[in-house]
Amino acid sequence: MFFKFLFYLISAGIIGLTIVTAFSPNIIRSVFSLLGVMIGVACLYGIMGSQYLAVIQIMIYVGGIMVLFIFAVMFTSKIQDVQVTNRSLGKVQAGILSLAVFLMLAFVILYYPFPQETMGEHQSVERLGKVISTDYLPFLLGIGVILLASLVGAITIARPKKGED
Amino acid sequence: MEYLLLLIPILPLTGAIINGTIGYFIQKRYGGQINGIIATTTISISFIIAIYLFFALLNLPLEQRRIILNLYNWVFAGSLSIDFELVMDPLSAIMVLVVSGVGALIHLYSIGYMHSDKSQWRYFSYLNLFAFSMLILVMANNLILMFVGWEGVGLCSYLLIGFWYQDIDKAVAGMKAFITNRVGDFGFLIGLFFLISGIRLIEGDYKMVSLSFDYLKEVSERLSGVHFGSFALLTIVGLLFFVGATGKSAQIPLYVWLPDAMAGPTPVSALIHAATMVTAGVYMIARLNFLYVHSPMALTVVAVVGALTALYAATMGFAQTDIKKVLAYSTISQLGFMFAAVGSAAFSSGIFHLMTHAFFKACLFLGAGSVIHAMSGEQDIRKMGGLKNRIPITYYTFLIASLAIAGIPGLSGFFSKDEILYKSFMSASGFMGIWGYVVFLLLLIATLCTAFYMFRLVFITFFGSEVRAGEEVAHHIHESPQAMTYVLIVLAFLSIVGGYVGLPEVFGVHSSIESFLEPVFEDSCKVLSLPSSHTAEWIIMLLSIFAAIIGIYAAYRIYYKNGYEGARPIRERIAPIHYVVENKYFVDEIYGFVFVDSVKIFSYLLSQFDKYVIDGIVNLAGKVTVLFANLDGLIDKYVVDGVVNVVAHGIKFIGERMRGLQTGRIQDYVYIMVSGGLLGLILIRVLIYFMK
Amino acid sequence: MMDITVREMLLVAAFLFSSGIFIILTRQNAIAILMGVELLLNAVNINFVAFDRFLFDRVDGNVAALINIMLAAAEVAVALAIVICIFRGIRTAETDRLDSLRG
Amino acid sequence: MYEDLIMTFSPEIAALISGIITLIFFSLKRYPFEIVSSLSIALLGVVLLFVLLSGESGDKTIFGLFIRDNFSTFFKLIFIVSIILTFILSVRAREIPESITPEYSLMLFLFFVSASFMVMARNFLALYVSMEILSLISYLCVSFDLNRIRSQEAGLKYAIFGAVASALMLFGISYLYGISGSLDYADISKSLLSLNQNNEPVFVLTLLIILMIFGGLFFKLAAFPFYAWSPDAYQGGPTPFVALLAVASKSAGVGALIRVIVTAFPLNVSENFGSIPIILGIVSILTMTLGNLLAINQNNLKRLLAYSSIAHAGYIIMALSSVDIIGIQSAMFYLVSYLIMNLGAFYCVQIVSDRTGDEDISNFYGMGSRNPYLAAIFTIFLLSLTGIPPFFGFAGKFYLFSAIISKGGAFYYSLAIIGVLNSAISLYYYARIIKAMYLTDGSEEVFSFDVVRRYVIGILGICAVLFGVYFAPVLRLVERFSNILHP
Amino acid sequence: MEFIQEHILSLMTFLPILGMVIVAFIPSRFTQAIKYVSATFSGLVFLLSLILYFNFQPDNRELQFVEHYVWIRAFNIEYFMGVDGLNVSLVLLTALISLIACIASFGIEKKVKGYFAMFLLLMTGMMGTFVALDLFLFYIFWEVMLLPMYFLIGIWGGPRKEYAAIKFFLYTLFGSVLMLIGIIALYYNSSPTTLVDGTQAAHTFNIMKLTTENDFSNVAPLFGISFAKLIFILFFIGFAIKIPMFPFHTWLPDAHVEAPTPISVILAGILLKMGIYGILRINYQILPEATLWAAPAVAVFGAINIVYAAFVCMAQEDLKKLIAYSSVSHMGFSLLAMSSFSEPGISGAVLQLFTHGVISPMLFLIAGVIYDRAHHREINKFGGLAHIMPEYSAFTGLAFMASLGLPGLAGFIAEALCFIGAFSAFKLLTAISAISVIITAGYYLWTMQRVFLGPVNPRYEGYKDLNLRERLTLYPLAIIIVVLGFYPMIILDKINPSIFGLINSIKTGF
Repeated sequence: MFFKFLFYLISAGIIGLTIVTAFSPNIIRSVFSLLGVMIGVACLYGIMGSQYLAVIQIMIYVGGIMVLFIFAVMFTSKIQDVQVTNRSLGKVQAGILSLAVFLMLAFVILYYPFPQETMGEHQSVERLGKVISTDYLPFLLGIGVILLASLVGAITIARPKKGED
Repeated sequence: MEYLLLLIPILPLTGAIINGTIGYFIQKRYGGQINGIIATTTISISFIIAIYLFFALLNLPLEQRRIILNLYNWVFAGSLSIDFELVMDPLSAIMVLVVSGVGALIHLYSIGYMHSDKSQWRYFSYLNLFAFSMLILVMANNLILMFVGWEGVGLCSYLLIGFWYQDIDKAVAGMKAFITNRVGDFGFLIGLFFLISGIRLIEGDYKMVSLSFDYLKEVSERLSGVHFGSFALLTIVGLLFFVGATGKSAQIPLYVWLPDAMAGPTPVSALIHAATMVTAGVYMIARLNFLYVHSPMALTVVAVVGALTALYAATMGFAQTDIKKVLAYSTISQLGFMFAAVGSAAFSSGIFHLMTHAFFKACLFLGAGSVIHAMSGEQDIRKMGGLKNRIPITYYTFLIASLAIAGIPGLSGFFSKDEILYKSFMSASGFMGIWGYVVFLLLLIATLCTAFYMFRLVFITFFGSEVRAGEEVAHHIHESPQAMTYVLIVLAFLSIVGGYVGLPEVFGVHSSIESFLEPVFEDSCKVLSLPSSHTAEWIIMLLSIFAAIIGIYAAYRIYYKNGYEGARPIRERIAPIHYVVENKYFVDEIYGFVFVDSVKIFSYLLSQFDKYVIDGIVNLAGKVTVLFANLDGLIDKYVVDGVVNVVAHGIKFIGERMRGLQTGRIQDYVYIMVSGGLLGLILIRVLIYFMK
Repeated sequence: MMDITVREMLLVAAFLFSSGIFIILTRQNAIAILMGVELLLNAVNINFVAFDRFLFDRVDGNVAALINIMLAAAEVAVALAIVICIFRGIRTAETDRLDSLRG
Repeated sequence: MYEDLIMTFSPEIAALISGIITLIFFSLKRYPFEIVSSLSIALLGVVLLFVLLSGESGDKTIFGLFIRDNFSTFFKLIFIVSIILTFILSVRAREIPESITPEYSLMLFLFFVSASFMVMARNFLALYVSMEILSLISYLCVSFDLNRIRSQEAGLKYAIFGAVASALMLFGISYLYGISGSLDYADISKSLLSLNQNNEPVFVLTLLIILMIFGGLFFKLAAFPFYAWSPDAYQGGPTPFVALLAVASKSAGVGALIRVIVTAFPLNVSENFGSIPIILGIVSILTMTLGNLLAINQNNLKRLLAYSSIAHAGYIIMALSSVDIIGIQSAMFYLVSYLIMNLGAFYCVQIVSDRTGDEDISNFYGMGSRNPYLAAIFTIFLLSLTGIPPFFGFAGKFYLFSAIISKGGAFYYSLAIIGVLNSAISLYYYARIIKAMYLTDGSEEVFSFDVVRRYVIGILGICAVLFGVYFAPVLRLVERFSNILHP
Repeated sequence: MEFIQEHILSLMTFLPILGMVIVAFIPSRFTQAIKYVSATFSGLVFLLSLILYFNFQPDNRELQFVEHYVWIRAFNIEYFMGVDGLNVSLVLLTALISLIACIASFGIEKKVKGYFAMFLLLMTGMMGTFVALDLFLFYIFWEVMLLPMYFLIGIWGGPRKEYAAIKFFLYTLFGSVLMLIGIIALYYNSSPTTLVDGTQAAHTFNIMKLTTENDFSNVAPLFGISFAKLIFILFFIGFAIKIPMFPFHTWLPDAHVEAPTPISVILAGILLKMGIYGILRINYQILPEATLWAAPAVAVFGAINIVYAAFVCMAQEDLKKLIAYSSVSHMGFSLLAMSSFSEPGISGAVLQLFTHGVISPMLFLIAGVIYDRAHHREINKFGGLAHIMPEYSAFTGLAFMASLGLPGLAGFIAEALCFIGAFSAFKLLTAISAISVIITAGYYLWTMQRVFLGPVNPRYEGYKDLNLRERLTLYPLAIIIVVLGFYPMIILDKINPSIFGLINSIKTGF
């Protein structure tokens, strides 16, 4: 019962913040509300019992990605015109389209005959770790490649060219 | 001996080739006479060979009087096998004699007549070529080969009419002649197709079919049974062939080209448009007698049309003032007589008249030529007069020929024409019924008219006090060179004696030409046996003489004293009629409008259609494209035409529009992606729904 | 905690997903668009985890989510790097000013 | 099992290591690009060796995530060849600054790694991850032309579009996981069969999932409706890499698509849903038509080639819509021909644009007299792309259409007819280039370029003709490597 | 020698390629050398074709000079060439006209090397199309022709050359891609058979095998129409565009008007023949019952071609356009005739291919002669040329007369046979088509009159009559025209037996 209440609370928060993110004319505000959404999602993970994931979510998203966003925003927009750089156009048709998507998904979700809910036991960290280090071992290779590529690439591109500053 | 047959046409051909290739240099080097001499010798030799073969033919027993030369298998396709085969039987013998004989004379005459022309080599090679084609035409032993000659002479007449092509009118006249002939040939071809498919019907698909006359004669009996729809095959074929004949032999309705054909040099008019080519139609019907006799209807049509033409053309002779035009119409009318003859199944008399006509009409034309020559190119009879003493030889020969054509007893024309009248009258009580009398009457009147216009011509031209042309013309009027006068004399002589080969039976002698032609015609004459009555023949003979005399007398009364002017009072009395007649009943104008112009307009419209509709549903598409898409240049604007063009423009247009999708705005791309995905989902769902 | 159903979770995810799309469609600022992408990815992760939790007794979903998060990080890093590079060039991050490529 | 891992992944690992080597080595000391690329090519040769060696050891499945079979080997060969050619193209390419050559070559090596992961994946997560790596690399390389902002713009668009596309795909994957409880192709095909198709939500959801997952792959193939990025990315990106993008990453997409169709949504599934042939058919029609129509009015050759490569993706998908072995073989065959002619075409464009600075068609005016050799070779490639005998492209098209027609039935016949009409339309814009080179008079001054490139396009052109006239060996190759259906 | 006997077809097909290679290696400044080399090769091909033609035994209806090897086993594609009555005359024609056109090309000054290279390539394409008996091979050669033609028109053509060239290219390609579908469909519905080397094959492209061993009547229908009919249509469109048949004919006038004279010669003399040949070879032999089904429609189109084009000719101002339309009209004869399955008809159709293939090149050469001098072809602007250029006028007259079917010249027999054959099946249509006899005479004589007769137009005073090159091209054709007029059996002898076989095969369904 408590969890149910908690869940509703969190999801309400998520939805609200999402709306802010979507409509706020101020980009800083939308970044921060997005931050809130991320935290909310992390909480959902927690509710669903995968704390490890929640932690990771907080660490990477909140600690990494969102910071990156904020940094980028700061970099790309002078403080005074920070509002105007967050225009959004064609809300109506976009609204219709995304509403259509949502409705379709809702239809599917509500009417799809999901199997009988078998509540799994605690998604313990060690279980996750075991799986990763055995079945999904190659992904370590993959992740390595990804990070290498993105780091090198990002640096290469963002690196100031000779002559500039 | 057969190969002499080949020699007859080949000689003129060689002449033609020589003159056609190196003739130009010959003329440059040695003068035009040499060309003339080459041409004349070749044709004369053929004439001599023809005579030799003629006697050879006479020596053969009656039933096997045929010399056949089968050169090679000409066309062989499927079950159709046509040989290149020449034949010499009585009918073609006579034709060959006439063609080569008269031809030779006219070649000779031409040497004199054309002596001053710059391109005699061309003239003589054409003339020889004509002789060649004509000989092929009359010696061919099957329809297709005959058609080769048939078209060949058409070509030559085209070339010769337009001989002085620098004068555009002459060129046009030639074209007119050729195309009118093509109209006839159209009918002829369709007839040929009908004939062949008819033969297919009776012979089945796989039996070899040759179109040789012997073969046709064999199957004609069985063909008479074949019907297409409600028509007997042979009627269709006969009529269609007759259409061809009307084209070639200038009968109603396709006679219009012949008067214009007088644009050619006079000897040409004499040879082609009087003596030989124009009679090809008659020859063809006579040759195909075995087909015609099985279709009385076809024969009747031939006879009636012939008779009509005879009268109609004769009337047009009244109002003409160009000496050659008069003769042209008289030719048409005489051809009408011949068709009336063959139409009333009197093939031999038709051929007989053909022969005599060849003599006297050639004589007349050449006479006219000599007159024109004397008048230094003047052809208008109103400007002539009183030439009788200035050019006596021409005068006398001309007079004789005129008497012959008018049908004065004792001259060739009398016998042949009289026989035609008689046969047509008789045919009335035979297969033709009432039409027989109609034909007879028409012909009788035509006889009268003939006599009238011929002597109108004679009186206006030769009698009267003085020449009505200018002074200088008047005082070098002179008799023609001997090459010409001799020819005139010979022809005049022939037009006197030519008739005696066909004396009517009432004189108690058997017509030698008829008996000579018997092997060709007898079977057909058996098919429809015609009665014969001597009394009737006597009466008709008297009638025709009477008609002729009346005609001449009328002409004498009107024109003898003061020539053309003499007719003024009458003219004024019947002014409107005269006006119509003078303008040849406006037939040329009507034809010109109905056929020539309409065709030109139609084809113009079609070409526009092609350009703007087939090639251009196009321009519409083009405009649309111009409006919307920005296309670079005409070439890209009209990528392809027609429907393709619409498609192409549509494509380019859509392509151009769709570039709008590629706005470069990432949001729009996402729109495409998401909405495309959604729509795709729905679309596919629906599709599957329908497919299940 | 029995009483939370998978459908509710999925609905939340679906909402995030569609609003992510909405953001991507409407925002002009490249960074904002990337934020929309993040929303999409979060929606996905919620799905994975929810399925793991409520339907099957497995951890593959979790692993997927984990990897997605890392990928998202990398992706954002790259994208932002590009954005910055562009910004250096033409002093803007507005996508509708980036129209040198079109048609 | 680890040595198994090493053995199986030896090519990828080799590529990874050699990539890192090049990066470090050349970052420490700058060498001209000739050296870099020749060394890289040598290393790629080693990788090729590994590929062939590991190819000997039969099919292997690793952790149920990847499978290394002949099928994947075939695609690895394609990748390596195209990457080698790309290295040659990149030498002295105007659009690749000398400063970033080490990173660039690293990227190309990683490209190989990720692409081969992609065709080896037999698990959706694996597929997604490898695709993501490939995409990241592509975004980066497209925006590597640091001298022109155009390049980064293209990169950004590509990145955002790709992010959304892959997010969609991932969403689909997540739902797939939801309904089947696994991410492994084989398990999924089993559980999909167990679903009851008459239930509407189930049907819609499965359809949605299939669409979303295909969406991700179509994004790699640049097929409708996921094509929109490619013209901009192609036009903006550095030509050599764009060529690689057009050939190798398309091939990777095709490989993954085939594997998905064959093992995850096998024939009985697609029969069961009746949908996959229809989806692929419709998508192919839209794709090829769209590509051709949009290409017609292009004057920028890179853009034009971009659209044309969209159209070619359409042909390939059309062949795949007959979900059977001939279709797959024909697709693979077509990829080989496409590799040769498309790389050749891009090469020719680049040779000119390196000199003139842009790819506008007007640069080719009078090329027929300015450099007959280049013009002739380019003409060969263009005609081969059009599919006119006796060039390789024709053999490919011929195979594709025979794959369709061999299925028979109105649906496939209409597909084929639309397909051929499209290839006829495509003639129009290819012929425009030929026209520009031969029929339009331009500047008269002679156009010359260095000998290596001359040889390379010469060899490619010879291949385009030779295999057009006698393509039996390629057929044998394809048949040997297409045993995915019967492992 | 027996090597030549063995491989004569391959030699004839690929000698030009060799010539092309040689030409490609001659530096382009030695234009004369290039010209003579190409002339030599076309001459060689012509020589071979003569050998072929006169060693061809008409009486046994078997294929002759067959070359048959497996080419690409995986697809059962064979390298299969051979001649029978259908194509032997066309092979001769191809070689002859190519030689003539090559001589006529000596006047080319611009980019000589490229021109002759393309020309020789074109020769290969044409020859191959006529002798190939494997559908795949046939298609390859068919398409190989397109490109050189495109360049030859597009580079050496007249003012609107690019337009004409791309139009030709697109039209033909649209046709041929549909044909490709047809080919593949036939392949996959053909019954198992053996290749030449005896190996088993599931399907085949071999035209002869498809003819004798296959009956497509039992294949499931598509789009509601029977398979055979669908394939027939696919092929027919492809060929109809080449013929060209109304309403696909609009590429022809443009192509002709823009193309340089030798290319018009090739186009009219050879390319147009491929449509008819293809229909006879593929549609008639492989899909007999569909052919029977379609015959009336084909006949109607033929009649439309004949009459429509003839009328359009009347209104043309451009001499070349007029000739182009006239060849549209004349191809109609073949179309009409062959749709009546009678021996005279089909023999006539094939003979017509040859005769028209001799006459229309002559006409185009003639148009070229005057164009070289006056640099325009406006019929109405000429006049009185007969006086200035008598020899030229004589040839023109001959050609016109031959083209309007004057008996004694080549055209007549063919057209007569066509009509006779057609008439046995379609009375009314044939009668209507026969009107063209009049119209044709009309426009030719009218043209004759406007160009050659009438008063001399001073503008054209002092034009030279034919020069040696033109003589070399015109005399042979003229001689052939006359000879064929009086002895058509040269051709008919060779084609008749196979025609007979073809008819039987259709009548009896296979």
